[in-house]
Amino acid sequence: MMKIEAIIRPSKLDDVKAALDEIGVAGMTVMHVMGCGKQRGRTQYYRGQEYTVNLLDKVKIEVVVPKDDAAPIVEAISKAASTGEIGDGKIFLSEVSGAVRIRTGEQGATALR
Amino acid sequence: MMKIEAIIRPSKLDDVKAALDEIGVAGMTVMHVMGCGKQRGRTQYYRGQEYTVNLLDKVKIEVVVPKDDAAPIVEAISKAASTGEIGDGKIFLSEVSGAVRIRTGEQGATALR
Amino acid sequence: MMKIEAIIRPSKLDDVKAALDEIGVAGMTVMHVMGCGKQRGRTQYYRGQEYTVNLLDKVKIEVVVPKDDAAPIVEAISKAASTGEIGDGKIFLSEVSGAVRIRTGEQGATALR
Amino acid sequence: MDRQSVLPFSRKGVGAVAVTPIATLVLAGSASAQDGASQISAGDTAWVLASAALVMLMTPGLGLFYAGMVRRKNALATILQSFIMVGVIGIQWVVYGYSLAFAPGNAFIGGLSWLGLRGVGQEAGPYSDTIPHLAFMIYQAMFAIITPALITGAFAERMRFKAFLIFMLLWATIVYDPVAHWVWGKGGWLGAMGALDFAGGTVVHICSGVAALCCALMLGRRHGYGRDEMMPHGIWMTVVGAALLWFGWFGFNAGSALGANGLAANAFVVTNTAAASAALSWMFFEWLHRGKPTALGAASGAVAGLVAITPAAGFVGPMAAIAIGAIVGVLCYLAIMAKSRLGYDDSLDVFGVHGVGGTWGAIATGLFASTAINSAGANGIFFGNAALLGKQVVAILAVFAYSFVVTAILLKITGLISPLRVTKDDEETGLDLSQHGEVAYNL
Amino acid sequence: MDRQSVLPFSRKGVGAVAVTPIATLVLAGSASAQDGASQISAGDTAWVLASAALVMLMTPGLGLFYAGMVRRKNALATILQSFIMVGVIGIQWVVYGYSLAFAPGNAFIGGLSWLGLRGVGQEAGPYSDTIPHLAFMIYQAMFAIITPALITGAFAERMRFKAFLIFMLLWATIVYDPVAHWVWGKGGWLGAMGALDFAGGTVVHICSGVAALCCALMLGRRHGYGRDEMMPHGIWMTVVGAALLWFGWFGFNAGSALGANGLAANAFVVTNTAAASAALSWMFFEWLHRGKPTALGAASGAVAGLVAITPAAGFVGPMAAIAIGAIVGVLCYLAIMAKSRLGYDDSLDVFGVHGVGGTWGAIATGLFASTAINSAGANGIFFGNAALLGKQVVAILAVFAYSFVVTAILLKITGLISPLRVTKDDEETGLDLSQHGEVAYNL
Amino acid sequence: MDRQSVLPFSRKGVGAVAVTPIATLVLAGSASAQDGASQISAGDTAWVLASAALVMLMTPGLGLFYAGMVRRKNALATILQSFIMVGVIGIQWVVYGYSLAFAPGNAFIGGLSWLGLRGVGQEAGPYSDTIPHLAFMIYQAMFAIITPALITGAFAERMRFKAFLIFMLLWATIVYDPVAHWVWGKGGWLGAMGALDFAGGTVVHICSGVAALCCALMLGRRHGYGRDEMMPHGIWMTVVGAALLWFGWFGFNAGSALGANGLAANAFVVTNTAAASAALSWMFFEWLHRGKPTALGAASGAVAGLVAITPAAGFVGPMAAIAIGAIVGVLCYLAIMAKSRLGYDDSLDVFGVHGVGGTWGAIATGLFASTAINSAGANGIFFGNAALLGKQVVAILAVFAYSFVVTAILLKITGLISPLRVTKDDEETGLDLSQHGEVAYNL
Ligand SMILES: Nc1ncnc2c1ncn2[C@@H]1O[C@H](COP(=O)(O)OP(=O)(O)O)[C@@H](O)[C@H]1O
Ligand SMILES: Nc1ncnc2c1ncn2[C@@H]1O[C@H](COP(=O)(O)OP(=O)(O)O)[C@@H](O)[C@H]1O
Ligand SMILES: Nc1ncnc2c1ncn2[C@@H]1O[C@H](COP(=O)(O)OP(=O)(O)O)[C@@H](O)[C@H]1O
Repeated sequence: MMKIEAIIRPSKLDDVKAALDEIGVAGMTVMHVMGCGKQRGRTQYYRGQEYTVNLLDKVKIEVVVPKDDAAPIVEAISKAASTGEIGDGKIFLSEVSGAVRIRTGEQGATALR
Repeated sequence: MMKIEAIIRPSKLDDVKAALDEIGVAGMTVMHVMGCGKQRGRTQYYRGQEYTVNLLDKVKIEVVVPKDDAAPIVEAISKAASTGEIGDGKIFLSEVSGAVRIRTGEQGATALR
Repeated sequence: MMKIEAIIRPSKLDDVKAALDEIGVAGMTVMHVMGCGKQRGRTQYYRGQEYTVNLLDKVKIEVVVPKDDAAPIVEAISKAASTGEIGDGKIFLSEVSGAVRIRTGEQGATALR
Repeated sequence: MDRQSVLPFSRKGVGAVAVTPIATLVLAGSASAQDGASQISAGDTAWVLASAALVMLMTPGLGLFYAGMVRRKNALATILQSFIMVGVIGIQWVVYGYSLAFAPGNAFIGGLSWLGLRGVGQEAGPYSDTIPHLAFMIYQAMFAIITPALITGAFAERMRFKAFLIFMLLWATIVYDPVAHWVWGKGGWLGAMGALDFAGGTVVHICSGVAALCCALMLGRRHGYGRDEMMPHGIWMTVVGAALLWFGWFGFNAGSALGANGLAANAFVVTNTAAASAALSWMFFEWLHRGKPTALGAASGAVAGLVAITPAAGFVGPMAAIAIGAIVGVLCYLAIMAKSRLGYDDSLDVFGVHGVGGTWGAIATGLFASTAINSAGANGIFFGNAALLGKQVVAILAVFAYSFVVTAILLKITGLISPLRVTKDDEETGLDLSQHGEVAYNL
Repeated sequence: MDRQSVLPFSRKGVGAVAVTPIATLVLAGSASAQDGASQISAGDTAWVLASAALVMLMTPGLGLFYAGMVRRKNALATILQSFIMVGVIGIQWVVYGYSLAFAPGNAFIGGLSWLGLRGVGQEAGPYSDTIPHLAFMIYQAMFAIITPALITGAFAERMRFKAFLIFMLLWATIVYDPVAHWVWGKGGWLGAMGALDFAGGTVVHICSGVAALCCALMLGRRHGYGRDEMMPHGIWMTVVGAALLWFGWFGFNAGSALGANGLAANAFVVTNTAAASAALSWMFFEWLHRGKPTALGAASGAVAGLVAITPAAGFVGPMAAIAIGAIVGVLCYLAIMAKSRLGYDDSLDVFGVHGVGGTWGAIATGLFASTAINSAGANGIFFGNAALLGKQVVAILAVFAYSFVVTAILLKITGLISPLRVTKDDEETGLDLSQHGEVAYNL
Repeated sequence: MDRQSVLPFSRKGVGAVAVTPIATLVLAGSASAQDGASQISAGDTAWVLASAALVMLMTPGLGLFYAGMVRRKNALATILQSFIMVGVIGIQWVVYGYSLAFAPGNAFIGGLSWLGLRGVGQEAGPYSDTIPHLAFMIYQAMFAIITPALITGAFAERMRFKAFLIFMLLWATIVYDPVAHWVWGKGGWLGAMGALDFAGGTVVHICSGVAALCCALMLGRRHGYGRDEMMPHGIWMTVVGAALLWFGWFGFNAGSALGANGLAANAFVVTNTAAASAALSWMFFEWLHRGKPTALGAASGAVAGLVAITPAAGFVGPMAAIAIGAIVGVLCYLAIMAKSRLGYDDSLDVFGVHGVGGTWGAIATGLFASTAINSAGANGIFFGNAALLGKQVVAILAVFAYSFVVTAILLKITGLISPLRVTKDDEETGLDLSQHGEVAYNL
């Protein structure tokens, strides 16, 4: 199994979810994160003091899927999350060696269905 | 070493922590996440508009443990987090190749003790 | 590629970011987490009831880097995040098998640059 | 004619009103005397209207005070339980509640002669010569509104909204309205007996506090009570709520003088003093007991002080207020400590603060009252008159008994119409989503 | 001389003022009569000043009400759009707005004789014999402030701050000031015709509601409207905002009696009653329609009720208020349902609540008004006088047409100076960061 | 006798009070004249009581204003530091503070004759003929409460709670009470000299602003100051706090007329005008300087405007208020810019806003004051009288010197009893957890 971690713009979450839905990925876990990278932060001002906050609001999506499903899913996320502007984000892939569905105790890829 | 990631119901956090405590797992990292899967979201209403929010509040627990300890821990979490209803969550296992305790610089499994 | 996950004190975030900057790590993803471990929680009081909350505010930093860069980065984080007191946190290392830059579609280590 | 030509509105004879059928209905509450307005004091009216506005603000203020103490998933439902009381009792009161409580009746209940505010008009009424009867009515409405809202803290985080609405309407009608009549209505037996309650120690606080205890016992504990950590989700909000309560309480107590005069000033001063004193005494006592002075303690203490001074505000002086406040801060803290021993789940300590604080306030009135403050009042024990304390105790016991028993009955009746509690699953999800399909925060 | 020796300040003849050039300027607004102060009523003045403070609080209260309904990234910008109106119009009004609206003029606009408050002093003015002219002026200022602030809900989350400021200044000057004159100014044509608007149903609510509709249509929808979930980021805040609005509205309506008297008490009572009634009717109607009673519904209903009773508050009784409130709760709910069909993006439903609610209130005044409540008013249809309703309809139509057309023109003009909307990117980032370089929360 | 029979309470001869020993104690503050109540004006009393309530609300409002600017981990502690002042000084004032400040004494301090409010009763006192002495006392109490609360912004996020309490009690007693006497007490030397301070520019703002500077210097900077980003955790809260301050400030300034009259109306108007003007000037100046108009700037500007108009409110007209506000917005902004150069850590800019703003206000009074506004005042330079400005400068210098030096001494003394600052570890953890064992948010 593979874990796909996608860090995307918050405004793209709805689009990415819709894209995943379309290709039949029903389960995922989402969290608010802050990212820094090439994208420049917005400057903030507090009583005339400047702060350039380069931690920007991002959303991270984690999906664990059978190994073979990973490629099209990465594709789909990539397409849905892209604006072409700096700051679109990254997708990371890593191996997952086990999965359990707590409710049923099912293990492995069946736990993901 | 293995990393155990468990996505559970927020209301089960206290139970899971107690269960982990009991089998001697002292360290863990916890975060608020939102999950979507088979569990249906609650419908929300704003001035008569319906929104079915299918991102539900969940809690993710991450524990890194020596490889051999993983199985009983998964077991314990699984038991403590289960209600038998859809939405109980998932546990994922993956390999961790290194660990450092920042305070002491200890490395590997000793960093976890 | 390696993923470096560092769980640190919130008050050390600025220092760690500065340290990473210095050694040329530009991209990272940061999130608020709660940690429990050896560090004792502060007791809280609500109308005379005592609660010892052992989930403490921590910050988790995730950086994905080419394998060879990992060691000095771990070093740098470790140094910047350390106070010598219990609760400094942990750094975990794991393998990442793929990376995509959403904006450009670049893959692998080039996606990280 | 525009507004300007209306003002200063000269009250000429009204002339023949064309009475269509609906007119009879909508004019209820307005018709009577246009004359006699001359004795209305603009100053007194200004103060009572301002006070009514202040007391109105207390109910949403209470909503914040309570909402800060519940878990995030119930925050909105908790505010709403207070907010909606302004709606429900706001209507109940003008339709029949005011009549039941204040219209001419017998010793136990008012009459129906003021149904729909018939005869309650812009001229002065029987309860004050210097303010419009409508002003007195709406000022009293705000008391009728906050009293049931106070109870909501007892069953926070678990009551079904439908059952809540039914119960509150019944309770306001069958508990509050009669008890208000006993104490403040013309001919009410407790008032006639000589029990003193300046601004609602028995009527508002004991009455709601005891009902809260009954609710806590009958609804049972929240799931996970004693096991899960049920920590307040936003104490800052509780402190702000306490501040709004304090602010509004000047209207509650000083407005009860029904005029802008020396007595109002006295009530204002002792209100502030008792709140200050109790905020400190609770905070310091907790500091001694637990080693930390808390903001929640200071806020809770302030409210306890405000509760305790309520019945006494028009009868005692500022030094007595310090004593009353200092004692109530410790008393309520101890009462809440005792609760956790006894094991019932009065979630936000309504009995511990309003029941206990109100009782102490009523007793303290019997101790510290002085005719030097209010010649139309009475002396307490410290001024050589033991009789008053006896009357105060009778009033306390009567309200305890009546409120507890009738609340229990009304809960039973409500339970026949709708389950009182939400399902366990809904409770775990939180009332915001399960009862209202909303959340307080989308951060 | 210190403050104490000043008080009670005896008004001796002022004597020769050394008139340096700057003195002429800074004394504008103060110079005139020192005598004649004797007829000022302290009670009436106390009430009007208190009311002015209450109405001032409504504008930041509105800011909270609105901010709770937007997404987190626009929360601060939304509050600021209300808050800054107190600044912008606070100055505009004393410099020339008050003069345009209330100084002697013709049927359509006031004059320039009170520019810079020249001649508006501590003595009574032409609009009231019992309060200082300055008190009347500042009370009216608060109405002039909140009216444009109401509009901001229509273009929430997308208007450029610079364009917003320009537009608002134009709008206050060219829409609000004349319309206020029509209805309330001496000689204003709607007032002279006999249309009744006690506290601003047409002037404040219809006028702003219609302008809001125009803004929503001309600025277009938010990006992602209909596709993204644009959920309120903090309904608790909206409820608190509604509570502050309710509280302040006592000043808005009961203060419009310009005195502390029976009429003020009546306005106070019907204000509370209509708000209560509409909070319930909206909530129950949504409960029927969607299966859940919501806090947002109760809060929205309360505001709708307050809007509807505004024009009627000094002319109708409490039972009429129940009807007015009950109807407006349903009407506004339906209007908002219709909006989602029609597809324009009046983000926070300013037209649905203030336009529709204000229109209903103006009509209801033509139905329920009675000279038994206010002998200087008029009877409505239910009291046998059909003529009033006709006048009300004329007033409604006039304000609809004028506000819509002129708002459109002013938006066009503003658009020539600055783009009305922020860029798409800035909209996605949120106004807080893009317009103001700040965020509401750093949690 | 119940409340109803009490009202309208007829003041018959009080008769023999049975004087038990405790009676002597608790009656302090009530005993004296029951007669002479006839000259009390209900209208004036209504306004002063309402104003006292408004000023009370300012202190928790200030708590919100400040709390929004600190980091989340200190939010609750920051609110509490304001809130608890209502408790601490609320008691200090009635026990001895009022006597020290206002009882008959010498040029520098009042006497002890009103200890425990002995002789301060429901009848009029020496400071006003038309309101109860108790009303004047409690109105002044609210000023005594907010003044030390203002200082808390200087040492936010680092002072030990115990040391804070000790210091504040000392400061109120040894700095505030005498300075209030100098300016407002009968015979106070600054008042006698003819320095004008209508509502507390020197007494409240300069006095607290200078003390704040001293605290910032003596406590030293927060750990990480200049290195860590110490961003406000909730600017929305700061804006709401500013709105509550603005609202309450109507009581602060217009209430200082001690009656509901033309002077009160003037003070009300200039208060609103100066706040509006300064909100705009700060915002526009920051917009020019940094390229963004901020909500924090508008809110800070409003407060600066309110500060500056405070001493002048009863002596200047609305056009002067525009100037005073416009200038103070820029002045304070520049002062804060300078601070970051100078490197001391006045965390929430108390000196920059209250010290600088109050000083400008006192000077501006010497420029713009006119006897045409207040015949019992004096003319400023623009009206041909240079003498006033000299007196204002003397008052400013005296309060600067006294407050700075004595604050320094009191901090030293406090430091002997308890360390002034929390430990570095506790500071990093945050005051909420380390000092109070609580957190503001459990989201
Ligand atoms: N090496 C990295 N490890 C982890 N997260 C990263 C890394 N580089 C970038 N990110 C995440 O991806 C986000 C987007 O990266 P950025 O460099 O700004 O734009 P882009 O991906 O378009 O080049 C960042 O905000 C951060 O959250
Ligand atoms: N493929 C997946 N990858 C990552 N997280 C998942 C995945 N499937 C489910 N989850 C997480 O598990 C939670 C529970 O899943 P759900 O399907 O609702 O119930 P159950 O696990 O009982 O079948 C989801 O809310 C989501 O957070
Ligand atoms: N086994 C573990 N798995 C995941 N996270 C852990 C583990 N042990 C500790 N942590 C994280 O590291 C933080 C610090 O650990 P702690 O034991 O308190 O101090 P130290 O690392 O200095 O020994 C914890 O709060 C928790 O977030």
